[in-house]
Amino acid sequence: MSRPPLPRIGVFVCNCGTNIARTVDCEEIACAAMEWPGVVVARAYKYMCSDPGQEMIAEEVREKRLDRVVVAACSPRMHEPTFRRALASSGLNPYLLEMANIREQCSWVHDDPRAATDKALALARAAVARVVRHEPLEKRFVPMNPATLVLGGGIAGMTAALQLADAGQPVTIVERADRLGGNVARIDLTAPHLDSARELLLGRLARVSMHPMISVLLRAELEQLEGYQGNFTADVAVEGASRRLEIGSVVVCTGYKEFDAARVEGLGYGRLPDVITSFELELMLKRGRIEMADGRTPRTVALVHCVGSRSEEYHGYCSRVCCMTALKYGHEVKSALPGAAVVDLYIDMHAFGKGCEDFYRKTAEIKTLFLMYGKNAPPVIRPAGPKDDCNLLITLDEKLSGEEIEVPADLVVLMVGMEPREDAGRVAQLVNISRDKDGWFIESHPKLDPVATTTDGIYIAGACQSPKDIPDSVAQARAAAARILAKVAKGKIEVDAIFAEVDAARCSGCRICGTMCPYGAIEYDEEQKSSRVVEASCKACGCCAAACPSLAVRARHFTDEQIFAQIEGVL
Amino acid sequence: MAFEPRIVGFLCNWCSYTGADLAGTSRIKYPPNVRVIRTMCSARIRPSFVLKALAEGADGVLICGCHPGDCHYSEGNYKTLRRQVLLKRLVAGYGIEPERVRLEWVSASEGQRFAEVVADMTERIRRLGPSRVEMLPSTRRAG
Amino acid sequence: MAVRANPRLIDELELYGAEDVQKCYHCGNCSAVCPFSREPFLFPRKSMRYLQMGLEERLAGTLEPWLCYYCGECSEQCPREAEPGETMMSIRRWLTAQYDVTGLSKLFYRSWRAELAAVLLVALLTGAGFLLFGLKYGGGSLGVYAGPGAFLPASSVHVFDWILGGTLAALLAANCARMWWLTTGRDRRVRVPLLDYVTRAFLVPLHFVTQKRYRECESKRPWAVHFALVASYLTMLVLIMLFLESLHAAPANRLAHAFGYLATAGLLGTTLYALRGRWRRATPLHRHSHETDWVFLVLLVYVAATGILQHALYRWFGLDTAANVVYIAHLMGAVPMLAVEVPFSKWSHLAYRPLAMYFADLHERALARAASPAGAQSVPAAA
Amino acid sequence: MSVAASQRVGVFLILDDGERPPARGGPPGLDLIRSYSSQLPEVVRVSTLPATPRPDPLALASAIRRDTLEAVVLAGANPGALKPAFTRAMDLAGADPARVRLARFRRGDGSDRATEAAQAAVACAVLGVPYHLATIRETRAVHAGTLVIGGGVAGIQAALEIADAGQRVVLVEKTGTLGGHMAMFDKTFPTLDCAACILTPKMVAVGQHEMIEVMTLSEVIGVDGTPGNYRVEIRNRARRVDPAACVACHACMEVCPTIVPSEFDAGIATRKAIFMPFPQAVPNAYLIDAASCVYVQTEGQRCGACVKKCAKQAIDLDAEDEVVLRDVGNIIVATGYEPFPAEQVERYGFRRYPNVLTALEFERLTNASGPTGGRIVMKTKRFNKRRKVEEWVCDPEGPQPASVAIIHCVGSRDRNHNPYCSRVCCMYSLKFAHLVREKLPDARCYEFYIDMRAFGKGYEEFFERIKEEGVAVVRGRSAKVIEKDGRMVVRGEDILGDRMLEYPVDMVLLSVGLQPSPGSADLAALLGIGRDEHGFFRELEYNADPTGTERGGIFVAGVCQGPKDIPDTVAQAAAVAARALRSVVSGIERDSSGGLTAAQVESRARELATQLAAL
Repeated sequence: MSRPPLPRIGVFVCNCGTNIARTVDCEEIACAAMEWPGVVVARAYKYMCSDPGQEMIAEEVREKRLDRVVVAACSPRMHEPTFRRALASSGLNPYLLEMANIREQCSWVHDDPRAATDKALALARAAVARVVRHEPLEKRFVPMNPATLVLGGGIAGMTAALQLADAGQPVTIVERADRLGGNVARIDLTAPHLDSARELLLGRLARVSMHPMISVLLRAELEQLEGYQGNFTADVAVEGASRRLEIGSVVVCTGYKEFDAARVEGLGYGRLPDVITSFELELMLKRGRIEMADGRTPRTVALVHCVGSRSEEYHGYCSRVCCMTALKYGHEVKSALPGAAVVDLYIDMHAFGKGCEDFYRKTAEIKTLFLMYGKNAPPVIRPAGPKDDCNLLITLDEKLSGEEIEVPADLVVLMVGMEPREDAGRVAQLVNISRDKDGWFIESHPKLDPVATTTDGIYIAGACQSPKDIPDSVAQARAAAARILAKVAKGKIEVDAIFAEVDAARCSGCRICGTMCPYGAIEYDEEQKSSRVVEASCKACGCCAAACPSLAVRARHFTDEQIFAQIEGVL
Repeated sequence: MAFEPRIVGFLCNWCSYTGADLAGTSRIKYPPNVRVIRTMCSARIRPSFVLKALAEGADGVLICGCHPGDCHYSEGNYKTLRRQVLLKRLVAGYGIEPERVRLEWVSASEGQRFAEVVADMTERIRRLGPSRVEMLPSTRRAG
Repeated sequence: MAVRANPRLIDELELYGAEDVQKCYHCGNCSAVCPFSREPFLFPRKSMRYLQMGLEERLAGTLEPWLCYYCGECSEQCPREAEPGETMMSIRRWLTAQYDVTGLSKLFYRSWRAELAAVLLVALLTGAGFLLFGLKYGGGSLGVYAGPGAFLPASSVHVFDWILGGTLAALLAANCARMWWLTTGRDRRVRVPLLDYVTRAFLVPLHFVTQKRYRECESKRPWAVHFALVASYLTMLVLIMLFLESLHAAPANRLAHAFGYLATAGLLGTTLYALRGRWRRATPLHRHSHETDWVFLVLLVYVAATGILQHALYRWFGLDTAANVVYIAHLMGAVPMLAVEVPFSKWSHLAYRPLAMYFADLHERALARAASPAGAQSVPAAA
Repeated sequence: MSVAASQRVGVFLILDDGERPPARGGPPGLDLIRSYSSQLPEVVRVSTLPATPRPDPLALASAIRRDTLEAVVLAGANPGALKPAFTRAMDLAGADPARVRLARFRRGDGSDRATEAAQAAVACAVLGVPYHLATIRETRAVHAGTLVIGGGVAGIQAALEIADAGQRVVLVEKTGTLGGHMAMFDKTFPTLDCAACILTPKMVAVGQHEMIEVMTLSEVIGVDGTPGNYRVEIRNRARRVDPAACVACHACMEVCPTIVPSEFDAGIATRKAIFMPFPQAVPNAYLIDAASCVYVQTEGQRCGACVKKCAKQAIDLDAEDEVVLRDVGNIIVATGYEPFPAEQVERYGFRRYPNVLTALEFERLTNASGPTGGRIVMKTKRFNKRRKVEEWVCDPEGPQPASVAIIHCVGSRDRNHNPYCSRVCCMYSLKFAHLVREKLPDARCYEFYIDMRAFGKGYEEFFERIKEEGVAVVRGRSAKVIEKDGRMVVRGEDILGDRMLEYPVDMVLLSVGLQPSPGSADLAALLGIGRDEHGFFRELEYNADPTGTERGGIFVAGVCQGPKDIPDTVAQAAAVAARALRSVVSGIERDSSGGLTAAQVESRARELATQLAAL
């Protein structure tokens, strides 16, 4: 392992305002760096990521003829692309960059300036040692298959499909159920404008069914997904038979399922016949019969918010749509049963959308009784006694009056929250995306990139990412379509330059690497008696490189030499 | 001066490194003794990396990967787990306490957990004292 | 033990004028802007909450509505136009009905037709009664207004006044007792020692006469108007109950007359001002008018106007017959006004408000005593 | 889901709120809608209903039975409100309860266009065909360029999405830099990553993108053409500094004599007449504020000092505005918002007490790149020698507050001001509380709220965390900021604690809401798109098309359509980009924004009805 001759390294330390500079002495790092072998320039600056910061790097590269750059700043997950672009703009291969994460993993987590500066020094030193061994890598382009697979035929899936198909691109919708429409098909009216959900769906449904560019596979399930962005092969099981689809992108719109209300003991769901879920009320509304189990018309209807949501015991998150849905029920019950009283038990009223606060006020104006209960103190429902003039009694600690009260009710509707579908884990594994602690799919960045995932070519939209109402799902589905359209419009996609390669001369042909690769990206050449990596399928995990007994596999950009140098550097 | 352990951390890019970043964005404090090296997957971590670190004077090595079942590359972390068993035996064979090499699962949403793992590891190594490795045979194979 | 909520109480209160209370979403704005709202009496939000939830027993036991003077600050700044001021007003009407032992109040407030009918009935009975009395036991001739042989001798009317006053006072006293029971007597959380009842009793006349709490409102004008009205009314009451005969005496009692003029001017001025405000809906107070408010104000103007008219006809123009006719008309207004308004409607608040201040003071002391360690010790000792 | 042709349909025209049933004639347009409805062959009965009081389902049932109606159409501004009553009535009458259909329209002033649209909506409902399906129009030959109005995060995102697809974008921004309000923020909730870290790379990317033409200091002053082919007139106000030549060296600024409050710093710091809004501004160059420049104001009589100082001769004080034309296929409106002017709520004492700050002021105060370097300080009195007056300034060395109160819903959820919820204030208030606790661990911090609207991904968890950090979260929007014994006191009801609070505080932060930016009325008129009752641009359909407008090829994104947070804004901006890309990639502009006559829609609906029946 020989050191390359005379590297010319530039070290750039970012203050990040005071984010880094408050705990880490950036000037000290810059000074120390000047002493390290190969470093010809080291500078600290307020915001390295800013235009002038990037300009500074590019200028130094040009002026000092730098051939390696180290940026000590935030996490490479944040700004590595930015600085790679800066290198590229100054004519340097972008892979000749190494970042030292002195913000997320140093200045933000340590209080002692001395210790933090020492750690930052070590990290920067390691980066310098590593960057010496970097080599210029070239990105490659692969063709982009314009076809898209949409997983899930709910409102998000249909919207994404139509958006793509209207742009002239072929789409296949894979839906597990025997009909399209998802959960929206189960509701009658939408909040807050009381529009017909049926009309909304019927329009989409008609267009999807009549669209020449969309094919719909019902009772179908994705079985396997292979390949890489722009060039996936999907195996879909349709009613027992397997079909193979060639596609370029996947939009996951698998939606949600409702929380099982029976899990909350005190609400009596499943035990008390007149305690029903919101979806059961929707069915009653569609049939025009809001009735108790014995067929009588309820005089008081109670709505309980946050069933399974915002609780320590079940789901900590807010399900985002239930408040408005409950207000909608307030209107609907009063419309169908003008004499009935409506009681609404909530924690905080989340009426945040356009027109929603207005809707909340209107619901109050028609004399809905709003009762506030505490988080983690759900109301308790029990059957009323023979002397009571009602069917059920709800006990709760009412927050706005400070009174422990009981409320008479004939019918109780539980506003069940959303949770990930049971098969979300399987889907995540199939398409290779991650899930958060609640089981929702994780977007690549909530603000920068809310529809992409950690796997290129796989997008998420709708409630499978987190609870969402219809407009937000529609917007997200279209956003996913925008990403795909952008790639399709270009016709080709960049493939990351980082992948593994086999040195045929060293390879003994033991084929251990092939058994390790989760993507089947390693082929065995019978003639040469050596293994070979299919670059486009390789995802650069480096598992093969770690396993190769003869050190014939090189994980580009994560080579043994680079990591050894880094180990020496941090110690 | 009190003994400050030097620990090398190998973190997988998708879960643990992101988790460590999350600890940062959440400003969760932990001891500064771990220096992190990023790999794409915990399965990239060749046992020789660990030996190299110990040979260079590290008092401990922390390997973090995704939770079983969550690996970005499907099953890389299982491979890491299998290697870990052998690695510990190997390390013990060199006369190094096997506790100095630790494998933990930290997901992208577990910033708090990462901080706890680091704090706990630092404390344990501190109690164990400095590594007594004088010089190990180089694990590097010259090209 | 949990209290039972009643989602339908709000419908009942609507009849008393609480038309907007359902709009309240409990931001707490009103209680914080209210200059009177302080612990342990936080309002108007909390009273509104009891109303919305239908906690009837709690609502009937609240003193807070009587501590509110409807300056309108809360209604003006209410983000949801839930009209807290008007709601408090409506609760006061409802409370008046709750205190009333006869149940007539409930009838009058819920139906303005019933109230109007009652007023008319009493007016007709009064008119017929005085006419019969005048013809049969009085002077017999409408042509004589004052002196011996007067159609309605002042001494007889005076007796009638005292009988009427006594009856009304008895009714009002019964209502006040019920108010005590609902707000203080049955409330186990406040234990008021007998001594407090005695030593703090001065608060009732103090507040009755000065209305001093009203002055704490940001705008002083409503207090001034109200004070003028009450002062005029009281002056008139004193004049009629004690000096009716000297008012009627042939040689003019200048002092009594001077007070009479002053009081009449006060009554007419303030009531006309109030009527104009209600007509123009100038302030939040005037934006909502319950039918009973109109009945009350119109009666007051009518009584004041006929009162001064009969005086003028006799004193200034010497038209005895006309004066007598107007006098009967005056009584036909005054008697129903007093009979309906004092124990059963708006006028009763003259009694309830000072009483509420008195009770509130007692509550405050009792609560403070219970909260302090010394008080905590003394409670078991008392038990 | 299909419709049989022989159906007996009853149409119920529902009057608007407060409208009474007319004896004769009726409100504008209503008669025309009624007569049109009754001539449809399927319709056997047309009746008019007031919106309130709610109709009794039993009475409706007997009416349905009397006319043996098989289907019912409810038509009006908000027909859904009565649907459950009719569904029940249909069931009671023994008819199919699923056959209650809605025709939603705004009669408005009874203009021909509104009436035509209303008739079309009724026809569609009678035939059981979704309105937006029957009204789709297609335009071919779409111009490939896209105009984006507004250079905030929404505009930036939309522009990048489109440009990354290789399509040309013109980005028009009113101020001198891209970035919008987001560039002013310190941290973003709930992850607390810094706003600049997210935004500045995107700003740089826009500035450098070869497919994006950025026009700052510019405004759209005219729009002509049809969906897919618009010609836009843009006025570029003179920057007076050549951005290509300027190296941002500060020399000009140092000599400039004029000091005015800095807009970017929300007025808590000052700038010169020649200035750069902030160090990361894109384009990264100085500009001259004509309104405060002595040279411009005196028409060249005085000053001009900066010109001499500029080594690169980049300054041209006599430069003039110019008007340019651009042809585009789609227009994306992303004009954002302005914060609610807090002085309108007098009781909070904004402008009366120096240390009552609005949200944006605090964002700048706590921002590491702000005037105090991120140190949270109270304003202190300082004598201004130039103007010879005492003024309140944020001194980086100034005293720090020992207690801070944060008041939610300032100007929001309030019928006296903006009745809607501004959607972001709860979360940014929690973020402020966190920043206060983080930077001033000894300071007490109170939050006064009504409902804590922590609805997004990770928001509820953030709320829980703030509570754990020791912030006193009080339910009860505090009512008043008063002065007592020389200290500011916040008075409010603690509803959950059943107490009246009077907290003495050093600093009050007002969580002001968002409202439409001042120019949006003019822009709406210019573009021919609608606004809702609060002044935000109106989307075509709340659920089906949350980003389309009444004019095809014009879309809205971000807060100008309604308050929303950054993730939702970014998602919406990307969604709008998809709409633009869709037409550019396919060459077909497809919209259902109207423009067809009722008869045309009716005949298309009949066609569709048979097609739908076959599905």
